[in-house]
Formats: sequence, C-alpha cells, structure tokens
Amino acid sequence: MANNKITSIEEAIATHVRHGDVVALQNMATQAAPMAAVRELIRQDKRGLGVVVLVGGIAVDWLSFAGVMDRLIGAAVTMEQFGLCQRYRKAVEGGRVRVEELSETALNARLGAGARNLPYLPTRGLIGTDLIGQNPDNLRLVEDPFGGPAVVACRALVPDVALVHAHRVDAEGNVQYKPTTLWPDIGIFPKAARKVIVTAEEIVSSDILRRSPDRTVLPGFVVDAVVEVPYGAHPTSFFPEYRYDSDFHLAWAKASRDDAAAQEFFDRHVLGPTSHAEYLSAAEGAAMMSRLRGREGV
Amino acid sequence: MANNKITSIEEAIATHVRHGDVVALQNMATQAAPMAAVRELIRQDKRGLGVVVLVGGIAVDWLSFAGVMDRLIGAAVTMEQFGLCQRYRKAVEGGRVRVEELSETALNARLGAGARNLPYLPTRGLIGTDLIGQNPDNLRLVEDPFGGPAVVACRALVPDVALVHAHRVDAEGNVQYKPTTLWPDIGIFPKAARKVIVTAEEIVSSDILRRSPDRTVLPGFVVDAVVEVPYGAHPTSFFPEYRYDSDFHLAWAKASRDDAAAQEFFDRHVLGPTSHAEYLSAAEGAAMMSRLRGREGV
Amino acid sequence: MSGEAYQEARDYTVDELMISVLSNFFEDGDQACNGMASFLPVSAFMLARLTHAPGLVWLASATGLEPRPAKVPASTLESQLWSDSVMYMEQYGDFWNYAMNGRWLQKFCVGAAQLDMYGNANNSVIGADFHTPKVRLPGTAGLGDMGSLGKLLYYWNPNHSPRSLVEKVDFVSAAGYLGGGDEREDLGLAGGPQAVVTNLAVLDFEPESKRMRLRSAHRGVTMDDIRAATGFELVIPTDVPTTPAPTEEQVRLIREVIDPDGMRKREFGR
Amino acid sequence: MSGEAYQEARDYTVDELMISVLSNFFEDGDQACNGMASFLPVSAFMLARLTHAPGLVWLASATGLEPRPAKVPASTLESQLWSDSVMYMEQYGDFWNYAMNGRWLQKFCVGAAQLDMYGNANNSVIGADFHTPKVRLPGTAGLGDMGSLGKLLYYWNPNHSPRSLVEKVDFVSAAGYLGGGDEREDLGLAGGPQAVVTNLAVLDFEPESKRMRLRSAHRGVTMDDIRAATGFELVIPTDVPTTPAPTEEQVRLIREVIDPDGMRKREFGR
Repeated sequence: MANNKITSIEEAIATHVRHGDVVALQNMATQAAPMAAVRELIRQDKRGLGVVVLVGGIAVDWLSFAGVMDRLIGAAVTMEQFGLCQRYRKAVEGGRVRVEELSETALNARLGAGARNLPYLPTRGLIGTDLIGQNPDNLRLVEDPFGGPAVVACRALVPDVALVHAHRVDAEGNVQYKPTTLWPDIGIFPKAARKVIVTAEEIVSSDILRRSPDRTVLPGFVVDAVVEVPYGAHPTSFFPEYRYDSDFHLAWAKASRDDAAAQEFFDRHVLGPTSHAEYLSAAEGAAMMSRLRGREGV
Repeated sequence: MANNKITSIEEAIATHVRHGDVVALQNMATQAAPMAAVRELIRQDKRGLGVVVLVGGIAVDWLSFAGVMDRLIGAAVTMEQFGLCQRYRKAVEGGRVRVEELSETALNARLGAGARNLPYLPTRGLIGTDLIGQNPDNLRLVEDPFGGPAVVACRALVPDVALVHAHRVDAEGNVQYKPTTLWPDIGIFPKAARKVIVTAEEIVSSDILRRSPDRTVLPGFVVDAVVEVPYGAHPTSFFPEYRYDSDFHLAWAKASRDDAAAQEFFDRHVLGPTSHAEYLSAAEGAAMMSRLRGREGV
Repeated sequence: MSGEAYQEARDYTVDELMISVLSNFFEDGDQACNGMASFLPVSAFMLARLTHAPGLVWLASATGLEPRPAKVPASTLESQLWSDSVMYMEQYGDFWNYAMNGRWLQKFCVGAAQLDMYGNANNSVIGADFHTPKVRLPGTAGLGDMGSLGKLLYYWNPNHSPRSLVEKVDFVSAAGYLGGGDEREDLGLAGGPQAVVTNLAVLDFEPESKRMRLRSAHRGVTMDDIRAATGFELVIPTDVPTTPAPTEEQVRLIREVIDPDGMRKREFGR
Repeated sequence: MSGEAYQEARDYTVDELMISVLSNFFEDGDQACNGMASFLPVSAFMLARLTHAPGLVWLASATGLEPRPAKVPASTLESQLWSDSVMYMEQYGDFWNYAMNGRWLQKFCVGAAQLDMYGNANNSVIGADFHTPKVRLPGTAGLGDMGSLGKLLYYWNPNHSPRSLVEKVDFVSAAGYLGGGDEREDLGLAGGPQAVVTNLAVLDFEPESKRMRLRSAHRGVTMDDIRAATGFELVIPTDVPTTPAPTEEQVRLIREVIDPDGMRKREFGR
C-alpha cells in the first residue's frame, strides 16, 4: 500500500521547484523554517521565486541576498530580537524584491480560499488602511448581500510549492508534530499549495504515527516528497527539539550589514557546504546541537 | 486565578437557556450528543427552541416529541442503522417543526461567519439545488469581484447557546478530548455560540490538562457552565469511552412508531428520572455500562 | 493468489456483485471516504485495497485515515471502522480543505431516496410543499455539496424501484445534470453523476442528453424487469451486456475477511 | 503582603513605570495575548496576574493558554514563554475564531514604527513609494487586522521621538482614527487606539477630535521635553498630572520574579 516518497533534498528541490514558482515557506520569525530546503533553493540557483510567509526571518534574508526571490507575499519579515532582515530590506528598497503586504487574516483568507477552491474569502481586517488600495488585484471591498457591513474580499492564492519542516513523517508523507504549539503555517500553507515538500527531523514507520493519530496534522496524500533532515530548521528553532541559534543569528545579523562580510558568511554556511552534514559541521554541529538542546532544556 | 464554572445540569440549563433560544447541539447521528442536557431541556419544558445540528439523532427526535423545538437548522436528522427519527418526521410533516436545511459546507459557513464576526462566508456547494431558492434569507448567489465563478454567500449564524459533551473539562471550562476523532461540531459550534454549556464524563484539575495541552480543544474563556455527567452522552456513543446503546435505540425506534408506547418510553426514561443517576438506573445503569464498554472493547 | 482466483464466481449474491462493481470504480491514487449507513461502499473500498488498488487511500467516516478495521462493523460511522488510523482528521477546519480543494477526494459513493433521469438527487422531502411535506427525508448532509463541487458521483441503490428512480425528483437536494444537456456545465459545475449501481443493473448517463442509460443488467435480470422497476424511460442501447460477475477471490474476501457478519445485507429490501 | 507594598516606589526605572501603566489597563475577565518582541506587554500581563488581575487570561504568543513561564525569556515568541500551558491553540483555524469574534481578546498592546496624531500606525514603509521605499519596515502582521476589528489598542513606545510620533504616517498599516472626528466610526469600525505609553508620558485621544492628548507626564519629564520629542502638536490640558509611580511591590515583582534577566531593558534606546 505504501507509496514511498522518500528522497534527497537535492532531488526534492530539483524535481518540484521551478524558476518563477510561488513558494510557501513555513516560518515564524526565528522559528521552524525549513532551512535545509531554503539552502538547497540557493545552491540550485533558483530564480524569480515568489515567497509566501506569515512572518519571514533569516530564510527570507538569505533568499533575498542570493537573488533567488523577486517578490514576497506576506504579513511581516523580521528576525525579532536579532533585528530586521538587512538583505531583504536592501533588496526591497532597491526595487529587486516586490512586496505584497497582507495582514494575517488577509493572508489566511487568500490561502484558505486557495485550499478550498473558492474564488475568495472575506475578512473585516485592513478596512481603513492603505493596504487595500495598494493591492487592487487581490483585495476588494465588497458589500454584504444581506445588508450587513462591507468586507474585504481576499482573492484565492495557490502557491506552486509549500516547504514544511516537521518532527516526524512516514514514507507516504503523513506528518506528525510532537506536542508543542503548531506553527501557524501548518494550518493552511501545505493545504493551499499544488505540491508539498516535507523535511523532517526523523522519518518513521506509519506504525509509530498510528500510536497517536490525533497528532498527525497533514495527510500523506497531499505530500509529494519526504526528506529526513535532522536539525533541518537550524538556525531557527524547532521546539521542543531545539531552540533558535542565537550566536548564529547574531553572527549573520552583524555580517549582513557589510557586503564582503555577508558574502563570506554566505560562502561558509550556505554555498560552501555540499551536504547538510557539512553545513552542520560548519556550524560546529555537535557543540551547537548540545548547546541548543541544553538551553532549551528539553 | 480559577474562575469556577462548575454547576449542576439543572442550574446550567435554567440559567443559560431561555425559551425561544437557538441551541447548537453537538450530535452525529448515534454519536456524542449531550443527552443529559437534552433531557434537562425537556424536563424544564423549554419552548420554541431552534436546534442547530450537523446530523441530529435521537436527541432531535425527543425534542420534537416533547414539543420543545419548533425549528431545526441542519444538514440531516437520522439514527443511521436505527432508522429515521419518526417523531421529528411527524412534527415536520405536521408543520410543528420548520426546517432550514443546509448542506454541510453551508452550515459550516454560516457558523464560521458567526464565530468570526463576518456577515457571511462563501461556499461553492449547493449550486444548482433547490436549497438556495428555498432559503433566500440566508443563502444568496453572489458574483466574485475578481471575475471568477459565483459563490453562495451563507449568512452568519450565531446560536444563543451551544451544548457540548466532552471527556474532560476543568473548573474554568478548558475542554479536552481523549485521543479519538473529534466530533465535527466541536470545530465550530461552541465558537459561534454566545454561551457554551459543557457536560463532561469527568471534571479534572487544570494540571491534568497541562500534561497534554495539544489535546485541549476549547479554551475556558468561551465556556459559561461546566457539569460532570458520567455517561452523559448515553444512549449515543462517546468513543473511546463507550459505544452507542443499540438496545436502547432499538427500543425507542420501536416505541416511537406508536403514540402510547412512545409516551410510556418517554415517561420512563426522560420525564420520570429526577436525576441523571435515576436515568442511568432506569437504563439498567451498571449492566448497560459494562455492556457498552465491553462491546467497544476499550 | 492462484489463477483460479480470477475466475468469475458462479456462486455470488447481488450485494457481492454490487460491491465488486463499486470497487472497480476506485483505483490506486484515488482517495475514498464514506459516510454513515454505507456498508456497500465501505466493503467496496476494503475490497479494492485488498485486490486491484492497494494504494487506494481510505478516509473512514471522513475522519480516520488509512484505518485497519477487523471487519465491517454495525455502523459505518463508529470507531471500530477507523481503528488503528494513521490520522484522525478534524472535520470542520480540516476535512473540507481537502474535500473542497478539487485535487483530492474526487470520487464519492452516494445514496439518495430519489434519483431522477438526469441524476438529480433528493434526500429532503417527498411532496409538493417543503414545509409540510408528505415525507420528511433525512436531509442533504454532504450530498448537496458533493453534487456541486466537481466530484465524480457513484450512486448505489439496493432497492431499484419506481419510487427511488423517478422521472423528476420532488426536490433537488443535490445537483446532477439538472435539465440535461449542457445545463450543468453552463452553471460552471464540473464532474457529476457517473454511474448508478442498483440491485438490478448498472446505469450511466448518455454523454449528449445526460439521460440515464442502461449499461449492464445483472445476471438473470430481464429488460422488462428493469423497465418495470424504473420510473422513467431509460436510454437502452441495442445490446446490453450482463454485469461482469465478481471473481471467486472477491467473493471469498467479502464473505470471509471484509464482512463476515453480513452487515451489507442490511441495506436490502427496506 | 504588607501595607507598604502599596506605597509608591521611589526607586523605579522608566521600563518599570511603563510596565506598571500597561498592566493597569488589564483586568479580571480580559484575555490578553502578546506577539514577538513584546517584553513590556508580557511583563505587564505577568504583573497584572500577580497583583490586581489574577483572573486575566493570558494567551502567550497567541498560542499558549494560561502558561507558567519561570520568567521573561529572551524572545516573547519562544516555547519557554508558553511552558506548562493548559492549551496549545492552533493559529490559522482556531486563534482567529476568538480574535475576530468580538467577545474575546478585545485589548491588545501594540507597537509601531510610526504613530500619527490620530493614532494611525505605520509598520510598512518610510518614504513616498511603497515599492521603492526609503526604509522597508517589518510589515503590518496582525496589527493591520487589530486596527479594524474593533479592538482596544494600547500602543507602547520606548523611544518617544519626532521619528516615531509623526503628524501623518507615510503609510497607514493599521487604522487609528484616520482623519479624526467621526471618520473611523463612519467606516463602521468600533474600538481603536485608547492610549500610548512612551518613555516620557502617557497619551490618549481627545474624545471629539480624536487628536492625541497628553494624559500624564512621567516623573521628571517637562512639557518642553515632550513637545520637543513629539512630531506634532499634542492636545495639552491645563494641568497635567505626573504618571502614578509603580508600587514597591510591583517593582519588586518585576525585578525579582517576572524579569530578573532584565529583558525589558532591550526595548530602549534602539
């Protein structure tokens, strides 16, 4: 019965992501970004990607610096306590990345409509802001046919690919999280997208998932590729496994303010390593891991 | 910090349900109906209730027979393998209960809009059926402002009260289910309603809930009353605790075809018992319980 | 499995035949889900997964993904059916993401109290007045959605009669081909009814007119039997084949593995 | 707690004062939730729960209900903040049911790069052209929703300056009172900005004109300091009180229990 979707990150990105695709990227500031997949997008030199994020972080900064993305659809981009994403800022301010800025309810409505094959879903958020007039292709104030208040119709958005990182996945793509808060994106990103690539800390047999079926959050039939990547979210956090890497974020935040330093950091951590293992050792793998687990205290 | 909402079923129904209210009733054919609350509605002789169900069962049959409800808003009413609800049928055919029939997506859209304070939510279901023209107050075909296909706008529905049965609840009303499939209604009924009454197999301390916070499905701040009622869903099932009571359903299905027999059954099981304990013994409490647990094999 | 397994069974009953026919509509890569009182569809899904479609994904009761039930239980909406699932799917928020999407769950086995010559279905009311009907039926439930959401609908009807197969439904609870021809298409609706599997025959819809058509007659059933049991004039091709019998292996699996308690028989002769 | 606990502290810093002021906006029966980089609001919620509002419901990072964090961690969007929660609330499907509903989560502490004289907020862009801005700000996130969903908004601003408090925002990312007067009401929007708590003063909005007004000045801050640090003309009443100092107990709780690591200090002097 098993439909085996296990592959390598290189293969998954090469097969399922085309130049110009709209890529929905799991991310919440310093949390839960599928960073192994993001680095592979950069190594394969994808071009002209549109990136959908709720709150983008270092992943968006890297994709902007590498020139992989030329547009962003999202609610915010920041590394929280590590500051704004300088390379993303420069790219936007220089006109190299175009931003479609949406509030959270508007982004959710666009993706929710995409998932449910509806032309649009409404929100009452954003009314009175400049963000509606700024985005006539996707946001329209419409009347309520029942005579109630007007709503903002948010046009359906169907990303070409969703990139998701999870704790556990089986060969068929059934995705499970350990008890923790669910990342906002899981609720809708992979359900709206045409294709889904899942990287996971661990690939397990379905029998493991059957022990807690209420914790399976994504059915395998929506998933196209499954890749095992321990620490696949580093340097972002992946609670309860490990927290964000402060030192790494600080180092990038510092380097990103200077072209040469940024390029050097990038060569060492993104372009240099030819595998995830090499990436981890470049980031002082073992030491880093224990440090992050230790400090998370789990 | 605790805001203690624990009360009795009599008090909960007397305080929070008024004549004429629209009551959202958790129910899925033979599953998970808050029957102790339903019997209390009948004992207190509430009048003119509107009942919202996804798929109503014996609860709707009883509420119709007792003359408690005069309208139904829902997708279906049936006792599945135990047949149609004869007393509900007679009440509708006799014009004593008025039906607003909605498909599942339309009912979900009406309640979803109610929960999110939106005037309506759209669906693409029902297009081409007679159910739209039948219900102009709540369903309207509207154009897509972006030039896509038309959708059915489903007007917001905000029930006055939601009746929910759960495995566990704490004094503040935080509701948790044991690993099982979540009843469809839990996803939206209590979130759309103005008030929520939770009956549960067990009232536990919050510390118990904190052991598996990912299994808490309803936050206490939406709940108004908490009542402990073991076997509170009998004769419907409450997996994994106990299954539906086939003998009881069959007995009612038979009795319900004859006025005198129906009244006799009703006097014995609904009007007669002055407490849930008396109800259980009338239903051969202990024997019934082991039978249902046994047959469920949990 | 020996070659004989593929031999047509001589000893089979109509419920087994209907299950075999329904199972053949589902293939690897499809996702199937069942509602309540659906013994034949559930048996058909289990049969397909045990034979030609091991990769058929099954969402039991629209909530238990890839379950491993011991057998068909007394209800197709109870926990024994979704035992040992790999996922419990939440309904309101999650199931409909997949069901409405259009890429998944594209085939549904559905039943209705009335089905008309253009595949329109009625599960709402018998009689002229919706609010004081002659008979109040259970209601449209999810059927009113599936009829409009571009799904491929496979109706099953264990009681082929002029009461269940009518010229025009009293009330349209689920869209079929409406008035026939391009009416459904013109409304922007994809998919629609594909077949009707009854205790007498297998029916489909004539591509142009969208009128219900006889595709095959079950063993021992005559044209006259079918005409007499149908409330309208079926499109009947010049030669009508006999419905292919289930294989011996299919019959064995249904009787011994899938439904040893014979729950499937409950659907007949109501 | 001794009577002295209620005595005004003499020894307190501006961050402790701002936390005290923010905490007083929240009462038993309210539900509060925090976003990222929100050290002052998180400290204020924890303080309120430890003092005057034990029944204040807190949804940490909009996902962890009634958590018991040991102290304020280095991020207000990390698991240490929602440790020992009674519920992990899913965001897309569930959180917004409550946040949009209108009965719950009615008060929000929010920050913005620019806030104007009518309480309109900008977190999007500095400069004239949205697509080639002088400065690309993080983005509106949930603020663009809360500004329109009838919430009561409490802005905090640790760096009161003509750059952050401007006459007119370059871009409206979140609705305040728009052009003032009844403009917001006329658009059918309830709620709106209630107060602005800065490192110099507490500001609110004049009921008729909806213009920002000085409510109280922090200890040792002069009218001239405030005028010089504000990019527009504030409504200034004839006599302006000094912002009430935190109590000794509040200061002790902030320093010893809530935020011993002083994370709250990070928000200042950026």
